[in-house]
This record gives sequence, structure tokens and C-alpha cells, in this order.
Amino acid sequence: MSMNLEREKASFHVTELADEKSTLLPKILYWCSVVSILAAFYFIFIYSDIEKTMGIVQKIFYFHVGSAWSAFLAYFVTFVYSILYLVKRKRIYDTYAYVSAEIGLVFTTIVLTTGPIWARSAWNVWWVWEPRLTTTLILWFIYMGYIMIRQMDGVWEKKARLSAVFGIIGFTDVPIVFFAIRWWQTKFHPIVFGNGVTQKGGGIEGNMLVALFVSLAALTFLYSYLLQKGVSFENMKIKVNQYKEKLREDLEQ
Amino acid sequence: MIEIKKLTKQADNKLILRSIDLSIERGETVAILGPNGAGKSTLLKVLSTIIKPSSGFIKINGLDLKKDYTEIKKMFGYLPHSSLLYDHYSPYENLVFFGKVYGVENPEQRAIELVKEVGLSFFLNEPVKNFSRGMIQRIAIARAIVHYPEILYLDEPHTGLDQGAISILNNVILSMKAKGTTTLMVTHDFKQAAEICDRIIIIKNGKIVDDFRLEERTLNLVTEKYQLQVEGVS
Amino acid sequence: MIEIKKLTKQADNKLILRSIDLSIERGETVAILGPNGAGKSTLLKVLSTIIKPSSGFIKINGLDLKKDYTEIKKMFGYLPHSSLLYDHYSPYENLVFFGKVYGVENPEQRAIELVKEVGLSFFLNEPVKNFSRGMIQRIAIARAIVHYPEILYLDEPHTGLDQGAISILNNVILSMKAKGTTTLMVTHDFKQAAEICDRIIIIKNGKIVDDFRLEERTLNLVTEKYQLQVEGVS
Amino acid sequence: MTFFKTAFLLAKKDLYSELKTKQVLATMIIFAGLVILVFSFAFDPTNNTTKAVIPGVVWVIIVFSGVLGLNRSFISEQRNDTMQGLLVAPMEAASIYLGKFLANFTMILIVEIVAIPFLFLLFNFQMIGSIPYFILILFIGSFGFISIGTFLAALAANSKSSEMLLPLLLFPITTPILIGVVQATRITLTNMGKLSSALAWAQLISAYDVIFFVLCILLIDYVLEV
Amino acid sequence: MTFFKTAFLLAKKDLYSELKTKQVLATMIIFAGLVILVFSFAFDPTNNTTKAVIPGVVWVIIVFSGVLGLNRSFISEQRNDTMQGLLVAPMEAASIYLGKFLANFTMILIVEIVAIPFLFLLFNFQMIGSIPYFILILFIGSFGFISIGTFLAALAANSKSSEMLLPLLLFPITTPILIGVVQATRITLTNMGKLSSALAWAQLISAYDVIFFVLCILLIDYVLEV
Ligand code: HEM
Ligand SMILES: Nc1ncnc2c1ncn2[C@@H]1O[C@H](COP(=O)(O)OP(=O)(O)OP(=O)(O)O)[C@@H](O)[C@H]1O
Ligand SMILES: Nc1ncnc2c1ncn2[C@@H]1O[C@H](COP(=O)(O)OP(=O)(O)OP(=O)(O)O)[C@@H](O)[C@H]1O
Ligand SMILES: [Mg+2]
Ligand SMILES: [Mg+2]
Repeated sequence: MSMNLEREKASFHVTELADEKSTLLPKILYWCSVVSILAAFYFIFIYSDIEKTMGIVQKIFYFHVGSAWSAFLAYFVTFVYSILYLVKRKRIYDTYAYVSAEIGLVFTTIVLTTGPIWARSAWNVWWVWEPRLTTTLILWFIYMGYIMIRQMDGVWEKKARLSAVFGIIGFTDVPIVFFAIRWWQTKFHPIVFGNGVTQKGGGIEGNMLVALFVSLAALTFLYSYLLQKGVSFENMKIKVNQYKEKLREDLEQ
Repeated sequence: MIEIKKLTKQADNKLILRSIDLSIERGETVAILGPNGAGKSTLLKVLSTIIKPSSGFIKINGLDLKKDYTEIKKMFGYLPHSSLLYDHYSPYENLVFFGKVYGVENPEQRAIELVKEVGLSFFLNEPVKNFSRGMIQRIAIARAIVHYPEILYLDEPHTGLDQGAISILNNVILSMKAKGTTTLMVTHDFKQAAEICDRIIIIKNGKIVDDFRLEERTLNLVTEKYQLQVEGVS
Repeated sequence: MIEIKKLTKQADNKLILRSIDLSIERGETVAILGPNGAGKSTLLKVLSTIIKPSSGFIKINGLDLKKDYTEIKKMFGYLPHSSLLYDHYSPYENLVFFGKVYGVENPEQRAIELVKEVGLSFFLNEPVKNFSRGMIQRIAIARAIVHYPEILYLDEPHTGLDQGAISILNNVILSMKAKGTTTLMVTHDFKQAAEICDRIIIIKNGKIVDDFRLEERTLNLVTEKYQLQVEGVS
Repeated sequence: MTFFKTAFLLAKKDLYSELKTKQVLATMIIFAGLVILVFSFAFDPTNNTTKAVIPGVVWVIIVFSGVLGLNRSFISEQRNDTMQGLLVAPMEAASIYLGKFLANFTMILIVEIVAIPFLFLLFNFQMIGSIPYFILILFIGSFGFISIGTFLAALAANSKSSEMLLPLLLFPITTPILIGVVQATRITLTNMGKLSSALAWAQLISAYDVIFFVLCILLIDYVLEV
Repeated sequence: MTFFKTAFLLAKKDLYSELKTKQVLATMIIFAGLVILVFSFAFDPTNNTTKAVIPGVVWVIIVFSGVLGLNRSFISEQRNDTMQGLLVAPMEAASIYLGKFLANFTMILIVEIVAIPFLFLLFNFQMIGSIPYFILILFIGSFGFISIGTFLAALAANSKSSEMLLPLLLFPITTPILIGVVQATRITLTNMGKLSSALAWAQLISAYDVIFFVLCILLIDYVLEV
């Protein structure tokens, strides 16, 4: 009775997704992150000294800074892939941008939790309102906004386009976070890199620096692994949806 | 005039238009028929640059829709389901505004002329928001043709019109046709289609399933062919 | 069934309905014709309690519209220009919701049944927002009849429907008529009016100018009478 | 009977649609976070005197994110004129009101549960008062605010630019509640010695709540009539 | 040429429709008044220390009533899909943006002209700084806020609940401007000694303004594309 009953079998084409042939890459990334994280644990907890004034809590530092840098990196990747998406309009770029932003948000959340935990022992408060902390919080809000744009209803092209635009605009906050302590004089948050040595809490012992770099590397590997994993997961979801739709169309005829 | 090649439109995973090939000559008046949800409105939306095609190639008057859209936008008039009118403006203000946007010469006079043409002179300066459905549709038609377009995309233009307005509209289309305007009209009203169109396209499931010329303007032929294609109609 | 006495409606200073007297028997199917802006939709809105009359008296099934509106609301189904559907809900969710609101027994089953009846079973669980105009109109019709109303107010119900859906709608109206439902239908489509209605009312300028029974279901009679009354349209 | 059933049905519809899209609630919560941020600029939170501002901030959060939700509540019925669908249905205006109120109230409670602990954390607030009393005050304050707010949202929805009109109507009408509730909150949070005074405030607000709730139920007929 | 002509045409349309209905502007101004009122409750205006809050309040007013206006700016194009009407017309997206920006900017300037003297009056504020500099700061601050705001309003308008989404996107992105502008306002209003620092802020904000304005013009194509 219904015309809608008569769907014809369409020459349905499941869109080509990123080639899955590089199955080696995730493995490599996986092992790299495992090894480097183990190494980081060694360097953090055994190799490097315990900080004199803050004691064991200072160990949080490595995760704190590492996550912050990984978050920055993640947002940068989002930024780049957003531009790429707007130019090339390939779904894969959008997926990268999206997954990277999500991971970035997770890392920012880690910064925003380790920070206060550390602050509790270092400054005896959970939170103070000073530029570095505030701008980091804003960063978090910006990428929450990014996620909200992705939650919009509509076809994926629209969401991809709008969130790409926002990913570009929103990235401007990242350099601001980075330079926040360098522009505003801050009472609290220490600077290590750049002209930090003169500031309170600044400067860093050699072996701590090594541990820092190892943990940076570890978190960067972790980030790339997560990105890779997330993207292939997203692709899988897209594919499943395509097959579902195809199945439906087949059913409908 | 209009050249469509392998046009597809996909919304998420749903194929709405499946590889449409179509070529329309200057001055033709084409009716697009088809069951509900066939993709007729979507086709017009793609042509009027309101939505982007997923793949395929469209040339209008030799210009590529993807690149020269600013040029193309000047050429066509589009009448979708919604009226595209500013509610709190009067027909006059609406038409003058759109006239200016399209760079029509003497938009004020054009507006008055058009409002008269669609038979609403008495309502020239009343805000559109209080209008009845048919009155809004009349002004929407005037809006679509304010800039003497070379191409007209009409999506069910007869909805809500009374008998008088239907003949006004048909006359407008025919007189514009006489001046060489190409018209694409989506409709469910076979009578009107048979009356003013010289070519019928039937779309079903996002594909063109029939395409024939109508030499004699016979309603029966249209109904017959439609039945044939869309038989077992919903 | 419906008893209207000296009904007038004034919006600001504009008289939209001017002293309408009308009485409709149970089981009648009445078409309301008239030019654009005549006041047809306004009449239906008044009857469906969407707007209040300025003066006059309406009795439905012996109940006073002013006082017993809760009782009356249960009796009628109303299909206005807009669909009254929740965009992000599927047809199923929409119909179940309205079914529950009207206290229909077994609303889930009723919803499935209705969606099937209007030929959209495959879209049962897709959000309404992506539907085409005709598909929305189909669901809107289903919504209007979800509670087996005794009275139906339909405002241009055929808009946007394809041929298949039109015959579905006509069948629905006729089968409800067989069960004793009274129908008031505003339309510009004389063919449909002649096909399903047994009484025609012509409204012009807010007044009933003609009111006749249609024994033979002849389109010509309708067109003729309409021409007679509405020549030199609105 | 059907009165409450319909109200629950409506509330369920709104909450279910919220459950599906999660947009309104998410926005309200994030907005609450942003208000906290804005306040941190306005007053230097390290400054100890600004601790006194916390009770005010709590209510500013509720008010502002509440307005967002309230706006939605009737604007969302405008698309496709679904409001007409409800008005044509055999339900009383009061039960539409009650349904909308329940949905809004649920949402604001969720926002409060999420946002207020955050606020305390971010502003480093040491609770020295009584939590149960604080919750009581929150509850009666929100009740009043949302009940009046739902009513006025229904009223404002008649305007073309209703999302602008609502705060304009709402703020002046609810100031008595807000003033009282801020005072009471201040006491329960920082100065339990004056508890009796807080309770007096609470009684006053409750009275105001009840009066307005009844008034709203009585008057909503006229607002929703078309 | 036609680029600017179209932009002016659009701005004129919006402002003319505002002139006819006076709704948006009136609401913005009344809302500004309400914010002032709320603040006068929150801090006792006679208290001298709260004078320090004035610069913040100035910008809270601009931000909140600005958001109201910005929201309207694209939501008003949704009724009858008039936005489609503009998109189908032979105009560039950038000129739609520019038109909307001009209309919004004019409106916020009017709001400022009305609300700020009123604020000073109510809070009994003795101006000891420089008015021209103050106006300069207001101007560049509003410019940045409205240019980004118009852009994000266009973006948010794609969402079903855009009036909620806009503040969510707008506040975080504009905080750098707002922080800077509040600092600069504070200096120009109360402490002309540090003028050079205010000017440094002004330069920073101007740079931010210019960067974002260009970015917006470049990216608006992608936002308004359908
Ligand atoms: C409370 C919330 C906190 C937040 C949101 C936060 C945020 C950040 C961010 C985003 C970075 C990376 C930026 C960069 O490397 O330039 C960072 C680095 C750092 N943080 Fe924090 N932080 C917080 C608390 C703390 C505390 C309590 C301490 C120690 C007392 C601390 C010490 C550091 C150090 C030493 C660095 C490396 C600085 C540098 O790279 O120059 N942070 N923090
Ligand atoms: N954004 C979307 N997402 C999913 N499906 C969509 C979307 N937009 C349109 N569709 C689907 O595409 C189909 C074609 O829609 P379209 O509006 O072109 O139909 P139509 O031929 O104009 O029908 P009608 O005669 O009812 O107006 C419909 O089935 C509709 O559900
Ligand atoms: N609020 C109002 N203020 C002023 N005039 C109004 C108002 N509402 C309706 N009208 C006028 O009332 C007249 C009748 O409107 P109505 O919608 O009933 O017409 P209709 O017969 O349904 O026409 P159509 O066939 O075009 O749908 C119109 O001229 C309209 O302009
Ligand atoms: Mg259509
Ligand atoms: Mg009508």
C-alpha cells in the first residue's frame, strides 16, 4: 500500500574510509606508549629526587605538565585538521579533529584535577583565580563548547563544518594559556621554561628535567595512541551506520 | 540552460538523490512530479544552492554551480515551502528590500506593480504577519520573481491559492515563459502541471523514472504515466 | 451537531467574520470554500477554541463552546496549517504522546496502526524533522484522528499530499463518515471537495454567501456556484 | 486525577526529550560554570571579604541558568505550533503549567546539584553552616523562582522576542524571593548563630511561594487562552 | 562596492525593523537597567570600596544585554526562513556578516550611551579619569565583543536551541578581550596615572579585535554555507 514500501535496491556505495592497511601503526604506538609510560614511572618515582619543600606531592608535576602539553598538542592537531577539513572536505579530517579535541578535553580535565590537588598541598587552597588557572579553565570551556556544537542535530557535514570553524577560532586561547604567566605577573603559578628560574618555585634539577622529558614523551605517545584508537573507533561507528542504512534500504524494497 | 550530471545527495547515510542526470533547455517549463519523500524539494534546494550536493556536477547557463554561484544566484528565483518574508514588514517593504538586494532598478515601483499583479493592492502596507495562507503565498510568488529571473524554481507554488490566484500564477508563469524564462515546478497538482508545462519529469526514490514532453497538454497522459511509474502508490 | 449563531470575529478593528450563522448535522461532510483571506481558517480556529469569537454563540453537540470547552475538546480533531508535531520525536513517539493526552486506550498500538494507515511504517522511528512536506502532512493527519474524534476540522488537508496520500485521506474521511463523524473541511481543491463532501459552504469576506447540498458529487456544480459568488475575486 | 496524570505526562515528555538531546541541561550546567567564571573576574576571590558574596553567587547561578531553561520550556513548543496542539487537547491550562513546572524544577535541581559543589570548590569555600538547612533553603527558593518563572515564561512566549522579555518580567517579580533567599543562604552557610532569623526568612519565602503558586495556577488559564 | 552596499542595506533593514518595533533595543536597555539594579543590591553602592567594581559592572552590562541583541540578530531570520532568502540572493556571506555586525554594533552603542551615564548616576560615581580615553576603550571593547559575537551568533543559529548555545561559545572566546578591557576601563576611570598601561591594554585588545575581525570575515563563508 505504501510507496515507501518500495525502495529500490540502490547502487549503494559505502564510502571509502581511511585505509586500514596500516595495522602496524597502532601496535607500534601501543608498545611505545606502554614502554614509555613504564619508563616515565621509573624516572618519576625512582630516578628523580624528591622535591625538598613539597615532598612526594611534587611527583604530580610530571603528569600535570605532561597532560597540559598533550592537551595543547591535541588542540593544535584539532586546529590543523579543522583547516584541512574546511579545505578538503574529507570526513577523515573531521574525525581526526573531533577525536583529538575530545582527547584534549580529557587531558585538560586531568590538568584541572591534578592542578588543584597539587595546589591544595602547595598553596593550601584548591583553587586561586590567577591568569594561568583561569585561562586553562576557559580553555576547557571552549572545547566544551566545541563538543556542544558537535551535539547539534543535523547532518554530519554541518556539524563538521561548524565545529571546524570553532576549532580554528577556539585555538587562539592555547597560546594565551601558554603565555598567560609570561604576560601577567603571577603570584602563584610557577614557570619552568623560559625565564622561570628567577620566579618562585621555578628552576628545576637536572634529573627532574630528565624525568619531565620522559613523561612528556610518554604522554605524547599515549596521546597518539589514543588518537589512533579513537579515530579507528569512530570510523567503525560510521561504517556500522552505513551498513545499517544499507540493510534498511535492502529491507525496504 | 540547466545541466545536471550524476547528482547525488546523501544526508548522513540516507541517499536522497541517486545519480540524477537532467538537461533542460532555455525556455522550457518543466513539471517535477513524484510521490511524497521522493526528493523533489531536495533537488530544487540543491539547484538553488540552499544545500550542497554530495557529488555530481551542475551547470547553469554554462556556469559551474560550485564556483560561480554568485553569478548564478542572480539568475534564478526560488519559491520554497516557506515564504522567505519578513513578518513584521508589509508586502511593499518586503519587496522593496528584496528588489534592492537583487539590484533591481526602481524597486519601489516594481514592488507596487507586483503587489497589484498578485491582487493584494489593498494590503500593500499591512504587515505580512496577519495574512492568510493564500495571501502569503501570493506575496511569496511576487518575491520570487521580483528580479525578473531567467530561471524559476517553484516548489508547490499552488498551495493555498484560491482559483483566482491560481490563474494569476499560471499567467505569470506563461508570460515569463514567453520572455524566455525557464521554469522548474514541483507539484502534486497534475491539472496545473498539464496546463502550463511542456515537459514532465517523474521522480521516485531519488531517481528520475520518467521524462516526457507534453505536446497536447493532456491531463490524462500525465495521470497515466504517473500511475504507471508510481503504481502501487502509497 | 454544530450550531453557530451570529458569530463575529474582530481582530483589532478588522472584521474577519461577520455574523456567521451555520448549523451542521451529525454525520455531514461539509466543504468550506472561498477566496484567500475570506476567513475560512479563522472560522475553524474559532470552532477549535484556538481563538475566541468577539461575539456570537456556538453550540457543539448541545454543549456551549464557552463553558464546556473541556468536554468539547475531547470530541474534535483539528488539522491546521502547521503540523503540531514535535520535531525531534518520531511519528511513533508523537502519536503515543497525543494518544495518551487524549486518553486513548492502548496508544502504542493505535500509533503503529495509524502510521501504517498513512503509509509511513518505514519511518515509524525516525525523527519527524527530516520528513518531507507530504510526509509531515500525513503524520499530522494521523495526529488529528488519533482519538477517534466525532468531529473533524481540516484546514486544507490535501496540501503537499501526493496522489496516493490523497486517496488515503479521502478514504479515512469517508470511513469516519460512515461511523458518523462530522467533518468540516476548508479547501481550495474543488475536485476533492466534490468527491467527498455532501454539502458546500462558500465564504467570502467573512460571510457565508452560499450553502448548498451536493447530491450528485459533481465538480461542475461546485465550480459554477463558486464562480458565481466569487467573481471579481477578493 | 487526570489533571495530575496529564501534568506528569507533559513533564515526562519534556524530560524525555531532554534525555534524548541533553542540550538544555548541558547548556544550563555549562552556563552555570561560566557565571562562576565571570564572577571570579568581577571580584577577586582570593580576597576574603568576597566570601561574603558566595550566597549571592549561588543564586545568580540559579537565576541565570534558570532563565535559560525557562525560556526553552515554552519556546520549544512554538516550532510547528505544538502549543496549539496542547491547547486543543482536553487538558486544563493548569495542568500544562504544572507539567512544565515539574520539568523545569527537575532540571534546575540537577543544575544545582552539579554546580554548587563546584562553586564551593572553586571559590575555596569552607562550609561552616548546616547543609540540611542550606538544602531546604535552596529547595524553597528554587521552587518559588521556577514556579513564577514558568508562569511568566508562558506569558512571555506570546511575544515574538520572548527570550528577551522573560528576564525583564521575571527579575522584578522574583526579587522578594531572591533577597530573602540570599539572606537565608548567607546565614545557613556562614552564621548558624542566627538560624532563627534564617527560619523566619524561610517561612516568609514559603508563604510567598505558596501564594504565588496558587495565584499562578489560578491565572494560567488567562495566560494560555488564545 | 556592492559588497558594502549590500551590507548597509542589511543593516538598514535590521535597524529599520527595530525602529518600527523598538522591541530589541528597549529590552536591551531595560535589561541593562535590571543588571544595574541587581548589582546595586549585591554591593551597597554607598560603600566606597564597591566603587572599584564599577568597571566590571560596565562590562557585565554590555556583555549581558549584548548577548540578548546578538541572539535576536540571527534568530529573527529564522521565522519564515528568511535567512534562506538572503543566502539565495546574490550576496557574499561576508556582507551578510558585515551588515549584521553594523546593526548590532549600532544597537550596543545606543545601549551604552543610555545605560552607562545611568549607572554612574546611580552609583554616584565621580569620574576622575579621562572621558575620551574611556570612550575609546568602550569602543574597541564593544567592537571586539560584537564582531566575535555576531560571528558566533551566526554559528549558533544553526542549533535548535541557539539562544542557549551563544553565551556558551561567546563568553570563553571573548574573555581575553573582557579581561583586558576591564583592566583598561579601571585605569581610565580611576587611576589615570597608569595611563600607559591602559594604552598597552588598548593596543592588545585592538590587535585581538583586528585578528578576529579578519578571521571572522574569512570564516563566515563556512558558517553561512548550507
Ligand atoms: C590549580 C590548577 C592548575 C592549573 C589549571 C594549571 C595549569 C597549568 C598548565 C595549563 C600548564 C602548562 C602550560 C605551560 O607549560 O606553559 C602548567 C604548567 C605547570 N604548572 Fe600548573 N596548573 C595548576 C596548578 C599548579 C600548581 C599548584 C603548581 C605548583 C605549585 C603548578 C606548577 C606548574 C609548573 C611548574 C608547570 C610548568 C611550567 C612551565 O612549563 O613553564 N601548577 N600548569
Ligand atoms: N536532513 C535529512 N536527513 C535525513 N533525511 C532527510 C533529510 N532531508 C530530507 N530527508 C529525506 O529525504 C527524502 C526526500 O525529501 P524531499 O523533501 O526532497 O521530498 P519531496 O519529494 O519534496 O516530498 P514532498 O512531495 O512530500 O514534498 C525524505 O524521505 C526525507 O525524509
Ligand atoms: N490578527 C489579525 N489581525 C488582522 N487581520 C487578521 C488577523 N488574523 C487574520 N486576519 C485577516 O483575516 C482575514 C482572514 O484570514 P484567514 O486566515 O481566515 O483566511 P482564509 O480564508 O483561511 O484564507 P486562505 O484561503 O488564504 O487560507 C485575512 O484577510 C487576514 O489578513
Ligand atoms: Mg517537497
Ligand atoms: Mg486559511
